[in-house]
Amino acid sequence: MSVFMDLNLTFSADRSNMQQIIDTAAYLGFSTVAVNYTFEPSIKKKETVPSPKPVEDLIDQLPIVQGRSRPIRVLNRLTLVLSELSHFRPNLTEYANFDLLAVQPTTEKLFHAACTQLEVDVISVAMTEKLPFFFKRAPVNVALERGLAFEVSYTAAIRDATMRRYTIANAVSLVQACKGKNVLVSSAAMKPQELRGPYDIINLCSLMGLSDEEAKRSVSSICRSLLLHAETRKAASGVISTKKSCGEKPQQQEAPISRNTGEGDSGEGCAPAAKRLKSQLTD
Amino acid sequence: MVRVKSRYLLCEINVTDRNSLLLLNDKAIAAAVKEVVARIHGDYGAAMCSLRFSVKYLNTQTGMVFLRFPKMSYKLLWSALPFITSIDTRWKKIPCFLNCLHVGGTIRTCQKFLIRYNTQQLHRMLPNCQNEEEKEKIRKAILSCSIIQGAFEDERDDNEDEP
Amino acid sequence: MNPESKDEPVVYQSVVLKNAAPYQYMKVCLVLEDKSTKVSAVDLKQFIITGLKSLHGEVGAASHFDVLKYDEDTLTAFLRVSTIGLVKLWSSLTLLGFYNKQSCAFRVLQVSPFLLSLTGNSRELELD
Amino acid sequence: MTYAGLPVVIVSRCSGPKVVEVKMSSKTLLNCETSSLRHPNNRLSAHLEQLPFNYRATVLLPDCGCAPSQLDETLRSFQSFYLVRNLPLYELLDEHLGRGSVCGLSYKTRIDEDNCAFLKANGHLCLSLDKDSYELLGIEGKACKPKSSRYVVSVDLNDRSMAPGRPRYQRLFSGLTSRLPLKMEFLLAPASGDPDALQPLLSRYEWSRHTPEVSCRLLTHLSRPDPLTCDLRSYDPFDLLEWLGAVQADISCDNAADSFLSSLACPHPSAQSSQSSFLLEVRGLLLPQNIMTLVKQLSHFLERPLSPPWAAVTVHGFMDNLHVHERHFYTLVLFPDHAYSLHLATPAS
Repeated sequence: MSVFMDLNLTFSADRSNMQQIIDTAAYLGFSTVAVNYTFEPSIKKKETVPSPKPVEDLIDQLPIVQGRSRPIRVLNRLTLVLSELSHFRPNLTEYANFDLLAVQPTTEKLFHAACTQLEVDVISVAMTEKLPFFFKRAPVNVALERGLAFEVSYTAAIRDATMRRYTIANAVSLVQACKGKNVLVSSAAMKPQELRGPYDIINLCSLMGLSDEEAKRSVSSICRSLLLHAETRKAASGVISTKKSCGEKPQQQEAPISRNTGEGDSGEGCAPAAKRLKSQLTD
Repeated sequence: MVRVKSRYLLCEINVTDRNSLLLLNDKAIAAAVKEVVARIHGDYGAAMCSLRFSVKYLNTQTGMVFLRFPKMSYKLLWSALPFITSIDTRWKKIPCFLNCLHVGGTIRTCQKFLIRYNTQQLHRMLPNCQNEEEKEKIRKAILSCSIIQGAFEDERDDNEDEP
Repeated sequence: MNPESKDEPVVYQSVVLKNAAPYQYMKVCLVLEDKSTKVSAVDLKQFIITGLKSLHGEVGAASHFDVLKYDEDTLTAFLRVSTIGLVKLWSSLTLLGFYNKQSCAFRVLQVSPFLLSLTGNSRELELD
Repeated sequence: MTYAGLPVVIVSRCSGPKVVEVKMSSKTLLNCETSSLRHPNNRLSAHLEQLPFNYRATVLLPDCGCAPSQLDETLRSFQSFYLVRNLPLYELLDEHLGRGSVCGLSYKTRIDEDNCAFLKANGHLCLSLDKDSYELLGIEGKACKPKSSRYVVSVDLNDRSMAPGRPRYQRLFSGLTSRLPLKMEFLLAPASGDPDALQPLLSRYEWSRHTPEVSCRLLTHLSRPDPLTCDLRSYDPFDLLEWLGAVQADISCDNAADSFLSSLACPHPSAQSSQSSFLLEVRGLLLPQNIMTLVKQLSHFLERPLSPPWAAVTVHGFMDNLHVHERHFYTLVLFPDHAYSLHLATPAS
């Protein structure tokens, strides 16, 4: 098992709120978090893809992870809410600014496409409504083979009783479809009070039908393999990796996936990452 | 295709006035089950009850009902059924309770059980008959038991509605 | 102890009890948006019961748990629950989001089948 | 029998320990052992050795007529320990260090998430690594659990093949210097009590020295299990441990059975203690030999007049301790006749 991560903290422009959320995440023992920007592309309105704020602009100071002596790692993530397949433009350079790319399909067709074709890392499942489609085994299996993860976020379940029913029901059917593999559990929290500790989440997962081991993985190793997946996706199927010139001082979000201790191993390139991802997923 | 496992509960709806059974329909029963599960097992129960639960068959003459539950949570959902005290229909509230007679893995095993059960009931009625005409009716009914299958949907049906 | 052992103190006896723990103990802390809110021990227990009832219904509300100790200043409590009721209680605590319309969270600090474990947590050792 | 109604009871007389376990999905494990300090085959020290790094020890003296100043002194005599920052692990391979004179464990590392390291007093260096680090290190180890992605690498530094210059030593050394240059904060204590053993290390790294903290609490009006009417060893071990936990956490056991908040009660039969009781506590890096000293002093103390009818020592191991794979503690109940009962607990997370 590796460190705990919460790969979905809702972005808010309110600096003090963002600081509080990240402080709470560090206090709860999360070693890595991702700030999530949600974007709903449409043809009519020419909106631009948001660009991620560098960590310095987001918060004043990186808190120390509780019980450890290292600061929390903050990443960026983009979630595209898709209602049309054409809205996803695979070659958009803006996508590359993010450490993680997620889609939230709204129809069965899009879900199928997301599982089988789209170059993304995470397929986010809506938790605030009754699912308009079933999870079919076939596309889900393809997604598992491609190393994608399905995301369940629990904040909606804390906010409201109806949502709680949808969240549990959707999560249970998702877990059944993918047999507990590659389920990512994240918060989608907008307030510090909406965050929950990793062990609380692991216990909660037992209501969704995940075993203890699968539940632990859903907040740790799966997150880690996802970050590796994202890295290899950007690096053209893991064959070619591009590195930024060393002129810039190494920033938080560019740091390669650090082995747990996060010390002294920054010399690792991306090449073995592809290999490791596979072994992680099959173990 | 992998089959999603279900459990079928064969329940008997017990009422004081048998005529009120005729007022029942699938929807009313499904609503009553959902309501009681939400009361007894809360949001978790309600969520489990929103997955693959349905009223598969209802006989308003005999008050027999088939409920389908997902296999993973049927025990939880079943445990709430004894707390049903009435079913709301559009016209009136029918006081009743559910008595579970059989739990099966497929509709067919439940159907077989039901036929056997009904035959038993007819056999029990036979000695109580007042005249020859009634006896003849029941004998006919017993003989016809083995072939009344049209009332049930084909078993394969539940393989196809996999989510 | 066997009666003979009184005369014979050198009896050797070893017993292993597996999974026999009758209770689980939790150390939890309630975090409220408004830090000045007062919550009494009775309020706390009522609040937890509401959470159990909403997530696990009447069955959940009927499951027994004890508030062994509660500190009103830090809103920290020691709870005791039967081993089979742990998942229900814990998940209800996790999903409790509002206390009297203000957002809140239960931080589960430690869970153990032994109350003694809750009194000595080496992760609390601070030497800096 | 003693623990009637509970899964296993094995009684064997004066022979070696024999334990039969019931197969269940194993999680909580409580091992209860009754014997005497005078018993030639008692396994007390063996059990204490199993928990090489302890974080806290408490001594409960119920109904104690005299102040336990002698025990207080014993606790204050425990050796101090050192926190060394950013210690590269290869330093521990040093001939003068990791050969049994020093022991310790990594600090602020969590066994379920991070790489952890332990240096035992017998010269064994153990590393608990995640899969990536394990593969990078390239030293053979074994998986924690079947199918687990964590690995344990254990090397005996006293072994001849680990002498500097030998191939195995070289492999480990180059692994820890180039492929997996782990640096950790380390809690270290001289295993033999000789503080000079650490000197070579302290001269090169940032460090701080710490002495174990000792405190004493006076408890009055304690309701406690009453051993006059009934032998203490006949109580259900879980009840007894629960009561000890309640005393330590300052939780009241005087509740009515129908009380709304809590129905916790002292194990029956019980009595109000007539005299004051003491709870001594020490926190720091405690080694098995410290605990053994404490136990010896305590058994002397119990022989004196006005001493308590029994005493309970509870020792908490470091939670992220490799050898117990989960958090772990034990409680030793000691009687004036040198009989003891030991409860070893291994709860699952």
